[in-house]
Amino acid sequence: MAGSTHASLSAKAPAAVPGARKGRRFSPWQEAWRRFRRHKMALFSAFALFLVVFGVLAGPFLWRVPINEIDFAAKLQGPSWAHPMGTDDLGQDLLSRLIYGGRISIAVGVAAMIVAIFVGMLVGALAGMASGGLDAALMWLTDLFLSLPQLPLLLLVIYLFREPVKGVLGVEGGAFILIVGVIGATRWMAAARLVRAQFLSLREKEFVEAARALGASRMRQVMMHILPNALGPVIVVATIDIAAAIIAESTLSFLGLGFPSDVPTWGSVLRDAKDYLDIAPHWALFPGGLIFITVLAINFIGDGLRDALDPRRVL
Amino acid sequence: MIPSLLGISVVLFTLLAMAPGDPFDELATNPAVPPEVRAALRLKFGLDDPVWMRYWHWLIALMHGDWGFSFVSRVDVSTLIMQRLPVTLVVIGASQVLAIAVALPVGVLAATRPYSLFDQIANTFAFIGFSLPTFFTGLVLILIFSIQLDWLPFVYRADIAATGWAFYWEHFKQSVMPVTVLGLFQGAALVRFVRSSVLDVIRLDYVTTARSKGIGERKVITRHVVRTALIPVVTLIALQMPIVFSGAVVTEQIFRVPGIGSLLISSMLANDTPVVMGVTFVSACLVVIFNLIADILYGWLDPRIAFR
Amino acid sequence: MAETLLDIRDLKTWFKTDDGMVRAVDGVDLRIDRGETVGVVGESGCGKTVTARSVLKLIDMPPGRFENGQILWQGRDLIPLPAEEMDKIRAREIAIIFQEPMTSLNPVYTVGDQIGEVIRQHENLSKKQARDAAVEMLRLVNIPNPGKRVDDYPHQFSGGMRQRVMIAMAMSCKPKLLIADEPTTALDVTIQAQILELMQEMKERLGMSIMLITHAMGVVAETCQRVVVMYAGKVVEEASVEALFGNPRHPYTQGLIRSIPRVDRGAEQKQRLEAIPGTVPSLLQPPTGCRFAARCKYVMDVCTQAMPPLKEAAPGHFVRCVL
Amino acid sequence: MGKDQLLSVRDLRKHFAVKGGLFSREVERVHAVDGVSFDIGKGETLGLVGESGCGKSTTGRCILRLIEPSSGEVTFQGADVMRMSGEALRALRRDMQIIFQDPYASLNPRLTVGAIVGEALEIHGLAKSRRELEERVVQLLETVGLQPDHMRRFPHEFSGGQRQRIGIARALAVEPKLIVCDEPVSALDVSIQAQVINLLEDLQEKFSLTYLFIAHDLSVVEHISTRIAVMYLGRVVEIAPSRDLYDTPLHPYTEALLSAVPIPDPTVKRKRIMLQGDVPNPIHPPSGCHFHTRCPIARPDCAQRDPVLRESRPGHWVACHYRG
Repeated sequence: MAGSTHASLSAKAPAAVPGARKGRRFSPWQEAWRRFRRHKMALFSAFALFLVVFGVLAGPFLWRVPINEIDFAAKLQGPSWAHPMGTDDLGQDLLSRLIYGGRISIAVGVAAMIVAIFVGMLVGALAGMASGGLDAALMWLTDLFLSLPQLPLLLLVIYLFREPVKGVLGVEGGAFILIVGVIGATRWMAAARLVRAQFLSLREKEFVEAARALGASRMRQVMMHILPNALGPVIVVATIDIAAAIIAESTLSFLGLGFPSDVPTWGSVLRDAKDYLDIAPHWALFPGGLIFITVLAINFIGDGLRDALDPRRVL
Repeated sequence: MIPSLLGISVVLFTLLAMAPGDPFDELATNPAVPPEVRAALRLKFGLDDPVWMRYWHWLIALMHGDWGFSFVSRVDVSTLIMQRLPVTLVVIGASQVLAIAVALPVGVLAATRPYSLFDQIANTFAFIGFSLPTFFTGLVLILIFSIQLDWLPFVYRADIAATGWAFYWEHFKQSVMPVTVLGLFQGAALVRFVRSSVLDVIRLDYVTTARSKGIGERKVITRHVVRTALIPVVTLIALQMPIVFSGAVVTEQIFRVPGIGSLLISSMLANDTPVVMGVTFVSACLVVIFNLIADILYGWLDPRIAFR
Repeated sequence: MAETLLDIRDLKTWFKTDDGMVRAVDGVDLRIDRGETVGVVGESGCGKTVTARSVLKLIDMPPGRFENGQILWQGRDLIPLPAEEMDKIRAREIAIIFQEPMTSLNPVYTVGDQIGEVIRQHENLSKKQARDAAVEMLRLVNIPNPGKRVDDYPHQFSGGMRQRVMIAMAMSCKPKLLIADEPTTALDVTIQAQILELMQEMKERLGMSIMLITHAMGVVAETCQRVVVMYAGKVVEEASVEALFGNPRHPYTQGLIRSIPRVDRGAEQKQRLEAIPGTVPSLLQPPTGCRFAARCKYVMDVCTQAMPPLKEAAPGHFVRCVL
Repeated sequence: MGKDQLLSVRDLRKHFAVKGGLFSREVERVHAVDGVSFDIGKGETLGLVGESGCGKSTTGRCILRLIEPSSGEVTFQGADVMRMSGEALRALRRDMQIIFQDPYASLNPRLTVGAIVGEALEIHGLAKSRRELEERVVQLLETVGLQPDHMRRFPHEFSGGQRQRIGIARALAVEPKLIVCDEPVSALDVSIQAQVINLLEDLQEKFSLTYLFIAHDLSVVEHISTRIAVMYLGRVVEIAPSRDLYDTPLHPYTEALLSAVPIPDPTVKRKRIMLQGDVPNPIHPPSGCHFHTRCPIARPDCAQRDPVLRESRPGHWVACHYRG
């Protein structure tokens, strides 16, 4: 975490005189990488996250035990060479189930983030460029969504729409689309507010005014001058959104309202395990630990990116 | 506040109206309900009216506290919710108090000594705290304190057969884990926010002015830094209320706390639509009320607001 | 000779940054006598503000630190002084006002509260008495209707009025020295004139000294008796105001005076401005020789080899130049 | 003003709505520019001075249509600027340019200096090839005293003075006739100020530019301008050739402003006219002459009658009932 407030602290110190780093040239992105590298936890987390993602992607090719091979003889076993993460009450291999579940969790996290950021940027950019009525209406909508209790609403939507969507898109695909859509739809507000605030401040900046004075079209102003400068904080929010979406998906699965019960996700494995805490704690600790490590790593990376891209904001 | 509540009601009603099937499916599949009664019900609830009429009637009913009838428990939804609500409010309230009690001093202390060992430890724990999903923390606490150590009960019981001090002691014991799980999760996020808010304020010119007055560092921090730094913190606490409710649903489910969160889950699993709608609406109302309280607090903390 | 109030000797205030040590103040000597107004001039980043804040130890440490030197206040060194002792000096002996009147007052307290806070800290007064004293101070700095305005919040005042409030606050314990850190830079020229006049009036009434930090040569010429010119963390010239403007000896001072357009010169005297080429050197790795060498038109080999000492070129006129 | 006139502004007004309350209704109006008229001749520099909030920057931006004025006429080379749209407005952008105050906010931090200076060439299709564009950018950089290899660098690698040069190069790229200089040296250190002022003077001579030079610093404006217009609370109170304005200021506000400018020479002693109070709020400007609340020579009827700008001496215009 060292580094999370460097910018704010040195602000009081006299600004280093330009030309101090003569000879070394940095583009803004190189500068960002230089700052990111200083955040040791973020760097370490990036490595940890890489391991987890690589594990769930390559896992099925390396660990070929089927996820639903029932073996009552080996039920509720702790970690061993045959089952590195032990087995569940049906004797199914937890490692392969968690590899499979990790794919789903991370895919949901990334997909839901994309939905949320896409909607958020769209709403935010529209509100930020249009002033007056449209802006006020969009912001009212954003505030409305912000005051909705997310989980009850998530649960409500899934409760109401699970069956019909399943009919159209199939069991697993339907659940995936529904969960991603719903998580995305309840998480776009932060991005929208952020993008709007960025747009509002950037469009008054003198360099945008200069572009206008040069005759740049509105599209060019947005694409060349406003958007690239608004992107840094959005990337930070996007990263942290992945973590939040993974938690949201796991929560749904844990409550039994996510993916169908025969699909192992990290949350649903944990749900199955919670009644066996006393005799098979490993069953709960492995999925829980994986969620924790993944989310923690993403949050640390987000913090590192914040230092790198958005030095002034801290939360 | 009124527009937000109306907006929420529109969202909920839209969801309900878009949902396939009919809220009376449950009655329809119940052979005990004769067709003519069902038709009478349809007429009574105006299910054949245009959408906006149905919304209007639904809204009027909602405002009169007529939230329908639970198919499962066979009682009014409002009665059911009122039974469960106090427990939830106590758990949420206690966990918020815990979160603030932990986050304020830790955040302020960390910000006044940036990069010190304390700051780094506090920061690491804050990250761990809000990266741990509540359902996992809950299970781990049960594993340690109920199963391994056997100190605390892991099932919350509403009917404690004890009186006097013992009654309160039992209540305290069974509340410890749910409140801790929820409070620490909130507190972790809050620590980071308090820290950054204090760091923002501590750099401002008027803090230097305060130092130049010779009033001592303690007074500078408490009078001039914390007071202003609290203003955005109040907003954040209000904005986080929806997340707190989400956390409460999970926590209640894990520890089997008989609050509205577990009511929501059990009604969903039992397809008890009126209760589901009622609970969702109540939690939305609570969030709006908390936002209103935050706005009032904000105006009180920041004299600049009153003159806008 | 008048009694010396403040005597700064070879002060070095450095800041640790990600890129290395910034030598913001790098060996400054400065003296202020009772009753005089000393101007400290220089461009942004020359260390004048850091010097001013060092006197009251208002530098955040870390990242800043006193690398060397003494700050003698009436003979007592302030640098090793514990915080509680320092607090007795602040406001009561040495007060300070800042550049930005808009941000120097706490927005959540009334101006009466903020003035009263200083008074109550240093004098044993009740809340009521402190409030009355605050009203009196506001009246002293010519704020209309002080009895009513004492309960107003800073955002209800204009920039010039806020600077008056700051002055009222600084004056409330009748300090011996007022450090004014660019007190009029953020203000309009007509308001600047009002504030400078008010400071002059306060000075005469309380018999205090003023250390005026500014980048505006005009302000110095009109208000100060003695001037210290700083460049890149060092004092380059020190003289009475008449000597400095009449016979500037350091090439930097000369350039500074000649680069300002003069509104009082007629068309016949109007000429091209004499710009100083180049930019200020980095304070991360300052050049070994004279810090102005790279921009100086009289530069010689010796200039780049060693830092010239501050020597007395004429009685009371010190200059850091080999010429 | 004769046939050499380049720009003429007549009764320009800009009111900003202050929004508040439910559904952000307009609750109040800021009269930022409240009826401004002046002319600029070819090749001259008109200085526009006044204290903060007097509307001088808004006036500059309204002329460029960076801010849409509420009413008034702006004529540039005989064409009505207010009615321009589409292609005509684009063409106007080649003739009128602007230089900004803040050298840190006026350059896009994500673009290289080459891209910043070359943007205008790209927008207006002024370079046929990548090579030609680069050559032109190099030429522009050299014109403002920068090195060709600076074009691959990013703004954060430059000092304030150098950034201001980049901003000037960007404005010069379209070969404009008029440049609005909005406080171009206020944010710079004194020694750097002189560099930029000298550069602006050189460029004016080299490219026969016309400047509208907006600043609050009277000495700078007096130095660079041929004529000066003094603004107070959204109105022009006096226009005169710059020496004339200094030697014989007519409006009491100009007089006070001039006497408040500190002179960097301790031997010069002057009588200072001290204005009382602060500039009134432009939401509720005083009736009649806006200056009457602070004017040392105000009489009762100043609060009733609006003074008009009239020519008191050849070329010297003043808006005061009792002076000139």
